[in-house]
Amino acid sequence: MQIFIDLANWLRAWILGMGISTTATELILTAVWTLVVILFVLINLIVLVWIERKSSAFMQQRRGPNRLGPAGFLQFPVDIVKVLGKEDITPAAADKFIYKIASTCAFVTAIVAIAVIPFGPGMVLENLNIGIFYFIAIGSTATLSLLMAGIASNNKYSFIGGMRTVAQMISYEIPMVFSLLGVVMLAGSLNLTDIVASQKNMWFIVPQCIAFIIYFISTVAETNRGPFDLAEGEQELVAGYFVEYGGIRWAIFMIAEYGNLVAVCAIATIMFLGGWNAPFGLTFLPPFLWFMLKVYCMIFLFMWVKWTYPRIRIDHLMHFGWKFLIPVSLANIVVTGIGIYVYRMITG
Amino acid sequence: MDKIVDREALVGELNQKFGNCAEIFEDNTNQSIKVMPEKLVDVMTELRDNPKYDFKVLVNLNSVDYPENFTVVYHLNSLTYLHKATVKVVLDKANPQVPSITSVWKAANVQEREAYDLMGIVFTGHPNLKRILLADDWVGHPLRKDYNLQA
Amino acid sequence: MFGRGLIKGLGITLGHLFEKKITEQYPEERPVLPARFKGSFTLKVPKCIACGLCANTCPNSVIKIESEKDENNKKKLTGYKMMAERCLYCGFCVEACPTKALMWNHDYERAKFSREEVNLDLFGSYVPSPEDDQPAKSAKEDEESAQAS
Amino acid sequence: MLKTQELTLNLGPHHPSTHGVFRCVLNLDGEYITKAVNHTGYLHRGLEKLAESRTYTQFIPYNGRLDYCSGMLNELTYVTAVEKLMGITEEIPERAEYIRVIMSEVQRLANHAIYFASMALDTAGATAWFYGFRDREKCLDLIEMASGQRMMPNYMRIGGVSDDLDENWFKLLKELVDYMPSAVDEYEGILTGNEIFQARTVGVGPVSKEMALDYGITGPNARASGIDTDLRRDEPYSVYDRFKFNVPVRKNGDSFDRVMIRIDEMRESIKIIEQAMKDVPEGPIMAKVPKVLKPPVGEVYHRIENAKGHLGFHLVSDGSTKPYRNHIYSPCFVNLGIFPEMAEGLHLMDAVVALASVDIVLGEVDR
Repeated sequence: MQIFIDLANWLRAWILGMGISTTATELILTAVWTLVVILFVLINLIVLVWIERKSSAFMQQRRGPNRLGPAGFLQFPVDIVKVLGKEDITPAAADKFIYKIASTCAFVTAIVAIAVIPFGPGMVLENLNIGIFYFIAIGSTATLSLLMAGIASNNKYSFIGGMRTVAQMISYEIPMVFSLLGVVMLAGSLNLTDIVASQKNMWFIVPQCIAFIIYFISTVAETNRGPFDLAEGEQELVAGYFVEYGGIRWAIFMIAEYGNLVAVCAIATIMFLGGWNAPFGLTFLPPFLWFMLKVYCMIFLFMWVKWTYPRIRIDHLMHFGWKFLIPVSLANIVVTGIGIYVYRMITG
Repeated sequence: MDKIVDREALVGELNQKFGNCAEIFEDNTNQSIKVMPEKLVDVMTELRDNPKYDFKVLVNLNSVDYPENFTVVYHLNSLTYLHKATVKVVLDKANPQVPSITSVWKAANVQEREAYDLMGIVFTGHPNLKRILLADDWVGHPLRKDYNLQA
Repeated sequence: MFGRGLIKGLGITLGHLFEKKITEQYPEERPVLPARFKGSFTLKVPKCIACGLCANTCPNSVIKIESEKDENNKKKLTGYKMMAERCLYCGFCVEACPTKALMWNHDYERAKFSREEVNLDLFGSYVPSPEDDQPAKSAKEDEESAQAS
Repeated sequence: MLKTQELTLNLGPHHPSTHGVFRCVLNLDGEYITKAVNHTGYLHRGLEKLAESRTYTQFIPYNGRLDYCSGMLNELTYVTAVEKLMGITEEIPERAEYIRVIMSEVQRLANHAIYFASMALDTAGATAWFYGFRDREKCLDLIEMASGQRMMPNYMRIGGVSDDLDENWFKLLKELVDYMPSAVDEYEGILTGNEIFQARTVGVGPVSKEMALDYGITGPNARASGIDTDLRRDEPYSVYDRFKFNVPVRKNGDSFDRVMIRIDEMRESIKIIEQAMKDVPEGPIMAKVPKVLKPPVGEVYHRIENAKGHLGFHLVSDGSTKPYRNHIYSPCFVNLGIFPEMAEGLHLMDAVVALASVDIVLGEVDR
């Protein structure tokens, strides 16, 4: 299904036909596509939140949202309308400027990471040569916005939450990057489209299954989801870094969290699950849908883990990250390197 | 029904050890002994540590505002012999003071604070004798019979 | 082996994912209440002999009874108010009632916007119904025994 | 050299994991607690003073407000205390005694289910929380059927119980008893068998045997520390001496043992109910007690094995219809006394777990 590509070509031809220069056309097109991607992420959120609520409810033998729309599908949009109507409270002792921009920063980093993700062949906003590198770099800045929120709130609970976030996210970034490195070595490229293309015959989850598990664990920690949601720490820190936030600012944090979730799941799909490649030659579904299906399977895995496990303790978390995940991911890189060398020797 | 410690022997031994400090207290439970407040800590330590009695547990600490006196009641229980004893300390109505037994059982800590809070009995030597249930600026001790109920 | 408990937990949650849900769709689905359920009170005014046992037995003095004596020197109920805001719902009043005039009903939706609205005026809100009009058979004996005690 | 400073954190009174309105002032060094100070009393309703102006019977419904997770057990404590004071313990009809035992064990199941649930929630296992509450609801349904209310049943009476139970009720009880073991297995599967949960609780907030005796810890918490005590076995009240059950005892006294003791106790409670429901005799459910209770002058201290520890009532009677003094020995209040020492040196996350594992209910702490 090349409908998106066709649509882009048609749009380009139409704008060019109006007598606008090629550069300007490309600019307009990029703006349009950016908007489309943002909209896509936001619409995705509706599905995502719905799945989260429904799956958690079903696991807990509840019904979940069921009032608005079919099977409660419209609960999230209505909730957003509700939080928009709430009073925007800024604590008197807060660092007002940082307090206000923190939630926006979190949102921006979550959205910007989507830019390099190819949703299908050619369906990418910016086909960067260093796509995966860009994703990692953007992902790291998410830490900052959470720290900003934690410290600017001027609340002891959010302060502790902010500090925890930094410790946790910095520690888990390293195994995450290392686990992706194995795939990059196999594919021989940092470009996400190339990586997907090189998985035509075999998904990288097969040779890199350890890396996949490491990636999964460290991204759970990166996105602050259970059982690694120490930064929120519902039980001891009340809500962690966003304890003082309310109304739409709080909702933006939530949206950012889900946006991050989409981004890391998309990356997992691209790096390990063969991107838009159909498994076993089942090509009756268009590549785009295969891609989304895999992403949602990943997201369900995240949710399943979150709603089953209790929260891990912070010192265990750090020990696990530094003493287990990083050595294992390093070993994985070494083994991958040796494997590639041996493979080349055999195949000549 | 309840196993009760041999009171005569207990009182005799206590009196021998610490000088005239305990006597049998007659009530319907038949398990009470009355102890002089001055010797309370010694008696309690003895009751806890003497292997013959082995009262390892302070079961309950209560204070009662009788018309003629305040009585602090300590219920003791032994886990090995499963026998019981009640130690009563009778206090002056005007100046209810009794030595704290926090040094013997830490369980007494919160219960003595409660008795101080609600009944106004001063436990001398208590590490932190403050109100525990009522607000710090509360006036009076509500469980006393002369406490004015109407606000 | 480390991790067995983790996998077992995942299995349990996945098992419940496809199970029948146990929550009730409350406003549409009404709960099935047991017969002894303590919801609110009903007073069958004709049966009431204004003996005051319910008011006496109440731990929190919730019940206020007003009565007057008629020509036969028999007490007649003229008002029955319940300060339901401080009611414990212990049911001692219903147990004490000698003529079974005071009964529990299954009206559990008692949330109101202000304290005063919670209070019940059982005499004023009484709706006559035909079976109430026959006074209980042993009402007289009960009354006597009540007065004796 | 960086200058560091201790952080004072007010945990509560409205904090999600203080189980009510308990407040604890913590001094934090980083996230490790250097000092903890308890502040209680936010839910103080003066029940002991209230009791002095109520008759003996009128105080029964207030017991449900003490520890609102185990109303039946509180009522049983109170009515047995009054019966002991009046000397009518022997006169209670057999059937009433059996019903009392069944009721208190059903209530214990409900209480331990809610304990498990809140323990799960305090380690952020929200799903296990729902499973605990699901089973608690089943227990409470039975209590509601018998008494008309779920949490404040007002079912026990001085001299018996208020209402009789019919065949249908026992049929439902059988269903519950058949179902509960699988639910307890599920608890073990989802939470206590989970490695993350074990890592969170093993070795957290250990209470040694000596410390537990010193602090007067009772009930399941004492048994977790290795003190072999259970009033149901040691000083059998009601008809507990007729049933065979084990008293689970563990050694370490850490949070994990405190959870596991409850899980083991649930299995024992099921055993007791199974034995009791088999031979419930027919007969009256109330002893012949006068309408107006006037116990003789004197006093009594009676305690039973409540779900949280030994709940005791010290009743002083002056021969009138109202108690002269009604002192409630509350297990939660005394068990909570150990928290400052327990919390010292713990991580903030562990302190929450340790507090949850002690099983406090603020209604009973503050009375």
